[in-house]
Amino acid sequence: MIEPWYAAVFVLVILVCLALARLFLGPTAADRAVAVDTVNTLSVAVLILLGVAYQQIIFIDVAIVYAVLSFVSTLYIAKYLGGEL
Amino acid sequence: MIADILVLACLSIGILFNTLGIVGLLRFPDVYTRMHATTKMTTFGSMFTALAVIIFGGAQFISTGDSQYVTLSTHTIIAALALAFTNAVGSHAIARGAHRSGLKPAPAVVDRLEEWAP
Amino acid sequence: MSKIVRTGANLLYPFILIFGLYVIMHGHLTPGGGFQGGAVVATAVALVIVAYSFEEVTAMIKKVGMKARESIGLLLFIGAGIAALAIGAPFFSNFLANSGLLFGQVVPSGPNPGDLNTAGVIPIMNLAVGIEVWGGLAVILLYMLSGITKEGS
Amino acid sequence: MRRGLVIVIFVVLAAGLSTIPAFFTFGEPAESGMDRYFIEHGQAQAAANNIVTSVVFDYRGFDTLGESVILFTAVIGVGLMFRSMRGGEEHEDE
Amino acid sequence: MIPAFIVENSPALMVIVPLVAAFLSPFIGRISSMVRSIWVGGAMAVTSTIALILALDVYSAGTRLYVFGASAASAAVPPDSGGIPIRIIFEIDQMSALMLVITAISGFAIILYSLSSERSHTGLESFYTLYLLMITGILGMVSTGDIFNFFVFLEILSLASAGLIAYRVDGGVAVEAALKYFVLSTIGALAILVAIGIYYGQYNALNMAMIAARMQFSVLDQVALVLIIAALAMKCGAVPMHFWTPDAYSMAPSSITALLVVASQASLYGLFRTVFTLYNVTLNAATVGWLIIILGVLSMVVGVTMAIPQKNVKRLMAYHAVSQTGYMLLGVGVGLAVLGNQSLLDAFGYMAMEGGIFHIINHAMYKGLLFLTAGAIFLRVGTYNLNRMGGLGHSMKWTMVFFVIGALAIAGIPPFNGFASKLMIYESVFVFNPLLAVIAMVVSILTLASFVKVFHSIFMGPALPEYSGVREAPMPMLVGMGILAVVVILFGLFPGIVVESLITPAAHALVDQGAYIGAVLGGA
Amino acid sequence: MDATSTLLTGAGYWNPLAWLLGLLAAIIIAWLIYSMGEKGYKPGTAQAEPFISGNKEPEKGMVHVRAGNLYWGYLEALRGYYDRLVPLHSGNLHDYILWYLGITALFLVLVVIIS
Amino acid sequence: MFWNLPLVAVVALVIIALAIIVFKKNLIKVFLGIVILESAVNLFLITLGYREGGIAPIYTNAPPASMVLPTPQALTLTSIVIGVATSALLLSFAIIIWKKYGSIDIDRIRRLKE
Amino acid sequence: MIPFLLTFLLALLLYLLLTAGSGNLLLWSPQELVAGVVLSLLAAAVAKNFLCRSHNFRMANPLRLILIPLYLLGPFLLEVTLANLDVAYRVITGKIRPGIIRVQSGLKTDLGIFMLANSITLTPGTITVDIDEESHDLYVHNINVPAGWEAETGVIDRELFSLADIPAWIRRIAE
Amino acid sequence: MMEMAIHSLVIAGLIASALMVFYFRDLLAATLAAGFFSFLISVEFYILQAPDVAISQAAIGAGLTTAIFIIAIRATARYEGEHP
Repeated sequence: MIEPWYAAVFVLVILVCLALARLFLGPTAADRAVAVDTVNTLSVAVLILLGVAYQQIIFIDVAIVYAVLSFVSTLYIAKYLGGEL
Repeated sequence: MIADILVLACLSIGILFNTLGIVGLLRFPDVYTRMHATTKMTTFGSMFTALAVIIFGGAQFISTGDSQYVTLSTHTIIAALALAFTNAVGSHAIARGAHRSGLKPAPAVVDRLEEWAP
Repeated sequence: MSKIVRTGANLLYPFILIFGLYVIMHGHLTPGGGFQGGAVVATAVALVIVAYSFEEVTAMIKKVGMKARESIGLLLFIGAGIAALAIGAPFFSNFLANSGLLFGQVVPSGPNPGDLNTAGVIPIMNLAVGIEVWGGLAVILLYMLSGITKEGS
Repeated sequence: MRRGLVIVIFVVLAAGLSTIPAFFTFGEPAESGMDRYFIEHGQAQAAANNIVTSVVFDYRGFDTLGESVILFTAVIGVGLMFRSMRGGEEHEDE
Repeated sequence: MIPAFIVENSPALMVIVPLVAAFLSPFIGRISSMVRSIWVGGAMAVTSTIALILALDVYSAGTRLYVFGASAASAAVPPDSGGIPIRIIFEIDQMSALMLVITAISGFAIILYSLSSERSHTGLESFYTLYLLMITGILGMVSTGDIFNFFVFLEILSLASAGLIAYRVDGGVAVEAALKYFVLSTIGALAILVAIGIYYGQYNALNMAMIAARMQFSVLDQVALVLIIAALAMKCGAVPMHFWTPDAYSMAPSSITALLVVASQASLYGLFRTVFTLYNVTLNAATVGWLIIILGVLSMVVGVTMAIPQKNVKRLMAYHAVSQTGYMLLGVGVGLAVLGNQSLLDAFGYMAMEGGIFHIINHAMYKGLLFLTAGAIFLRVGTYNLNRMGGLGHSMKWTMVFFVIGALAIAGIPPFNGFASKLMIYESVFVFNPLLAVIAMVVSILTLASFVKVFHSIFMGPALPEYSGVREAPMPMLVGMGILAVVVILFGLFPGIVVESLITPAAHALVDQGAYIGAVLGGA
Repeated sequence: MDATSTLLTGAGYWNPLAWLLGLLAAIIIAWLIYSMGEKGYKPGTAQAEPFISGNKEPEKGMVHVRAGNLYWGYLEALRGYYDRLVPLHSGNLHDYILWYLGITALFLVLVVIIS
Repeated sequence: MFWNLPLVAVVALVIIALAIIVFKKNLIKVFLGIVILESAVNLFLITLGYREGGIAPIYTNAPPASMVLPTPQALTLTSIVIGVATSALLLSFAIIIWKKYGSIDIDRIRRLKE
Repeated sequence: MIPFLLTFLLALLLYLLLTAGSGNLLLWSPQELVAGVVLSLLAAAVAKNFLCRSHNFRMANPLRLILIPLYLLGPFLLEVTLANLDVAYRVITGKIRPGIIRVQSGLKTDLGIFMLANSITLTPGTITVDIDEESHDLYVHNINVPAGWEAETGVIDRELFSLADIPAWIRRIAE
Repeated sequence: MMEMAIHSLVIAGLIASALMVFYFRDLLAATLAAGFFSFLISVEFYILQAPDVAISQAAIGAGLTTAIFIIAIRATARYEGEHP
C-alpha cells in the first residue's frame, strides 16, 4: 500500500516540471503568476501524498501551512499587477 | 479491500484531472482561459487526492483503532478546505489584477468589464 | 483589492491565527514551533495588509502594537533564561522539564503520541518566539509599505 | 581580460567547492556522536518528542536567542531606514 | 567585594544586560531624552563593568567556561556523552579577555561621546538599540567557544553595523556605503557557514575545542580554512578586499566609526582564533603564515599610500585603519609562520605576536580617539573636507590636544602607545625578514607625514573668518575622548606592565592549543 | 613588576622613567625659550599687526595653505603608482565582490596545492 | 549510485547564485542571487544530516527507525531567519537608494569612490 | 461582545479539529482542551474586529452554519463535478468561445456575494474577474459564452448554473 | 527507485528555476521564479526528512520573502535596465 502514493507523487512532480515550462514561456507576468499558483496547488497535493507515503502523520501540517501561505504571496502578486500596491 | 480500491480510484481521478489542468495551462491561448484550466481542475484533482488520503486514514482507523489516523484525516480535510478556499479567492485576485493591468482576453466575443471601466 | 478578497481575508484571519497558535503551541510535539508558527501568524497580518489599502491598514494595525509585541516576546524569551539563572542553574537551563510543574510531565521514552503538558520551558519559549516573530515580520512589512507610499505622493 | 579573469575565478571556485561532493557521501554521515546523544537523551532530558525543537530550544537555545535578536535587529534597522525625519538633518558634503 | 553570583555568571550577564537594555530602549526612549540617556549609559556602564570583572577573573584564575543550559555552568562534557561537548560553551581565555577589555573601554567611552554628539538627530532610540546590539555582537564573538554561535554573533554584528552605517539616510550616500558593506559581509558570512557545514560533516562537532582536537587537515579542511580566512580578512579590511572600509568608515556617524574599528578587531580575533586554535600545527604554517604576512604588508602599504592624497578627513583616517590592520596581520602572521618551530618561536615569534596583539588594543584606543575628534570637528564645523578647514586650533583647544595625542600615537612617536607595539613588531620582524621591517618603518613615516598634513590643515593657520563662531566641543564628548586619551598615554608610559600582564598571557593562550582544548575536554 | 619596569625587545629599550625625564626636560627648555621672549611686546597695539613691507595684508583665508596643496611633489613623483592604484577603488559593488571571490580563489589554489 | 546528486546540486546552485550576483547589474536581481545562495547553503547543511532510510527526528506513533541527524535542521532554522532578516534590510537599502539616486543600477551607485 | 464570542467559538472549533485524536477520552485530552480555550481566547481578542466586520450577526444562527456543509456536499459538489468535466472536454477538444459578461445578483450581504463569487469561480466554466462594489454585480469571464449572451447587458445569476439553484442556496444561508 | 526519480526531478527543477532567475529581465518574473525555487527547495527539505525546516522555508521563502520583494519592486522599478 506504499507504492501507489509514490507513483502519484511522481506524476505530480512531472506535472510541476511541466508548469515550469509555462513559467518560462509565459508571455506576461499574469501567466507566470498562474503557473506559480498552479504549482502551489500541486505542491500541497504532493506534500500530503508524501506525508502518507512516509507514514508520518505530522507532515500534513506542512501542507496546511503551504496552502495558506502561498495564497498570500499570490495575493501580493495580484495586487501588484492590478496596480493597487 | 474495498477501501484500497476506493483509494486507488480517487488517486487516479485526481491525477487525471491534474494532468488535464496542466495540459490546459500549456495549451490555452490567454491568461483567463489558462486560469479556467488550472483553477478548477487542479483544485478538483488535488481534492480528490486528498479524498484518497482521507479514505485511507478512515480505513486504517477502523482496522487498527489507532487515533493518529483520525489526525491524518482531519488535517487532510483542513488542508483540502484551505486549498479550495484560497484557490478560489486567489484566482479571482489574479484575474482581476490581470485585467486591471491592461490584459485583454484575447479571443473574446464580448468584454463587458471593458465597457464599465471603473 | 476587491470586496471578495477583503471578505475572504476577514474570514480567514482568525483561522490562520488559531492555526499559527496551534503550530506554536505544538512545537515540541509536531514539526513547527515558535518561529514557524510566528511566521504563519505574521502571514495572517500580511493577508490583512494585502487585502486593504494602506490607509485602512494603518488604522487597523498599529506599528507600536506590533513593536511592543516584538519586545514583549523577546523579553519573555530572555526572561525564561534569566529565571533559570535566578534559581541557581546556568542561563537557559531547562529547569521546568520533568519537574512535575507546568509543562513538567515526564515523557515515556520511545515512540509515543506525545502530550502537550511536557517539555519544560520549551513551550514557553516557543510562545515567546512566536509573539516576537509575529510582531517583527508584520512590522517589517508595514515599514516597507510606508516606504512605497511616501515615494508615490 | 576582465571576463577571462572572472571565468578563471569561477572555475577555481567550482573546483574548490566540488571537493564537497567528492569527499562527502550523501546519506551516510561520517560521524554522528553528538547527534546520537541528542536522539538518545533528548527525549528524556528536554522532555520533548520533537528532537529538533529540543535541540533548538534546549541544547542550542542560546543560538535561538541570537536568531531572535537578529530579527529584532533587522526590524530596528528597517525602521531606522524609513523613519520620518523632522526638517533638515545635516547633509554630508562630498 | 564583588558578589560571587556576578563573577560566576558574568559571561551570561555580559550578554544579557545589553540585550535587555536594547529590547526595552525603543519604549524607554519614548519617555524623554534624559531618561533614554541614563538608561543606555547605565546599561553600557554595567556591561563594561561586568566585562572587566570577567576579564580580571580570567587573568587571575585562568580560562573560564560557561555552559549554557547545562546542570552546572562548568560541566562542559556531560558524563554520559562519551567525551563530547554538546551544548553551547562560552570559553574565555586570556586572548578573549583582552578583547573584552578593549570592547569595555571603547564602548563606554564612545557611548558617553555619542550621548551628546548625536543629540540633534531623529531615530535615536533605534540608534542606541543598535549600538547596544553591536556591543552584544562583539562581546559574543570574542567570547564564544562554539563556531556556529560565532557565526550568529557575527551576523548580529553585521546587521547592526549596517543599520548604523546607514544612519544618516537623508544624503543617500550613507546607504550606499552600508549597502556595499552589507552585501559583502553577507556573502562572507555565507562562506563561513559553508565552512561550518564542512566541519560539521567531517567531525560532527560544532565546538571549537572539539573540532580542534579532531582536526586532520584533509582537503576539505583546507577548503574550509580558505573560506574562513578570506571572509574574516575581508571583514577586518585587509587589502585587496578593503574597498568597503573607507566608504563605511567615512559615512557612518563618528561614534559608530570608532566602534566599527573595534568590530573589525573582533573579526581579526576570529581570524586568529581560527588559525591558531582550530588548526594550529596541523596546518601548513609557512604557507598560511606567509599569506597573512603578504596580506598585512599589502594592507600597510596600500592603506597608507591611499591615505596621503585624501581630502576627506574621515576617509583618510579610514585608510589609516586599513594600514594599521596590516601591522597586526604582519605581527601575528610572523608568529604563525614559525609556529611549528619552538626555538624560533621563543627567539622572535612570541615577540612578534605580542607586538601584533598589543597593536590591536593600541589601535582600538588611538584610532577610536582620532575618529571621535573628527566627529567633534564635524559637529562644530559641518564639513569633513580638509580643504575648507583651517585655524581651528584657536577655538577647539582640547580637541586639538586629543588629536595630537592620537596622531602621535598612530605615527609611533615615543611617549605614546603606538611606539611600544611598533617597536616590538620592528624588532622581531627584523630578525625574521629585514625587508618586512623596513617596509613597516617606511609606512610608519608616511603615516606621520599624512597626519602632519591633517594637523596642519585643520588646526594650524590663522583663524578663518567663516569659523569665527566655532566653540569647543561639548563636555560629554570631551570626557569620552579623554578616557581614550588617558588610556593611550598610560599604555604608552607603562608598556612593560601592560605587556607583561595583558599581552603575554594572551599571546601564549593563542598559541597554546592544548590548553584551550583541555579546558573543555578535560585532560588533553 | 613595578611601575618603572623596562620593556626589553631584544635590541630596544623603553623605560617610562627615562621618557618622563625627557618630557620634563623638553618642557623646561620650552619654558626657557618662552621666558626669553621680547619683554616689550604688548598685544592690542600697532606692533601686533602684520607688516609686509608696506603691502596690503592678504585675507586670512588666503594665507592658509590648504590640504590639497600639501605633498604635491610627492604625489607628482609617484604619479604612475597612483594612476594604477586609485582606479581600483571604483565604487562598483561588482568589482568589490569580484576582488573578494578572486582572493578566495587565489588562496584556494595556494593552500590546497602547496599543502 | 546516486552520485551525491544533492551535493552536486548544492555546488551548481552556489555557482549559479554567484553568477547572478556578479553578472547582474540590478540590485534586486543581486538580492535574489543572495537569497538563492542562502537557500543553497541551507540545502547543504540539511544534506549533511540526511541518513539513508532515516525518518524525521520526531517521536510519534510511527514505527521506530533510525532518525536523521537533528543538529543541521536546528542550524538551518537559524540560518533561514538570518536570511529573511538580511533580505529585509537589503531591500530597504535598495528602496532608499532608489529614492535618493533614481536608479538601482550597480554601475550608477558609485558616488563613493577613490 | 457577540463578535468576540463568535470568533472564540469558531477558533475553538478549528483548534479541536486540529487536535482531534490527541487523547483517548472523547478524542481530546484535557490539556489540549485547556490550551485550546486559552489560545482561542487570545485569537478572539486579536481578531474580533475582523470576522464580523459588518456587524451582521445573521451567521450566529447555528442552523445557517449547519447548512454550509450540506450546501458544500450537495449542489456545490455536483456543480463542481459537472464543471470539471466540461472544462476537461474543452481542454481536450480546444473548443472555446471566451468572453466577459455581467451577472446581476440580488445578494446584499458581503458574505453572500463572497460565496457566490467563489462558487462561480470554482464551478461552471467561469471566473469572477471583478465586482461592482455598489450594485454587487459580478463581471464573469466565461470560457464558453452561450449564443445570444453577448448581446445582453446583464445575465441573471441562476442562469449560469445548469442543474442546482446555487444562488437560492446562498440566499438561504447568508441572507 | 521511485523516490530517487522524484528526488532527481525536484533537483532538476531547482536548478532550472535558479537559471530562470538568471535569465529573466522582468524582475517580477524573476521574483516569481525565486518563489518557485522556494517551493521546490521546501519540497526538497521535506524529502530529506526535515519538516521543521520545510515549514520554515514555506512560510518565509514562499510567503514573506516574495511579498517583501514585490513591495520593493513596486517601490523601485520593474524592469532590469531600460524598459523593453
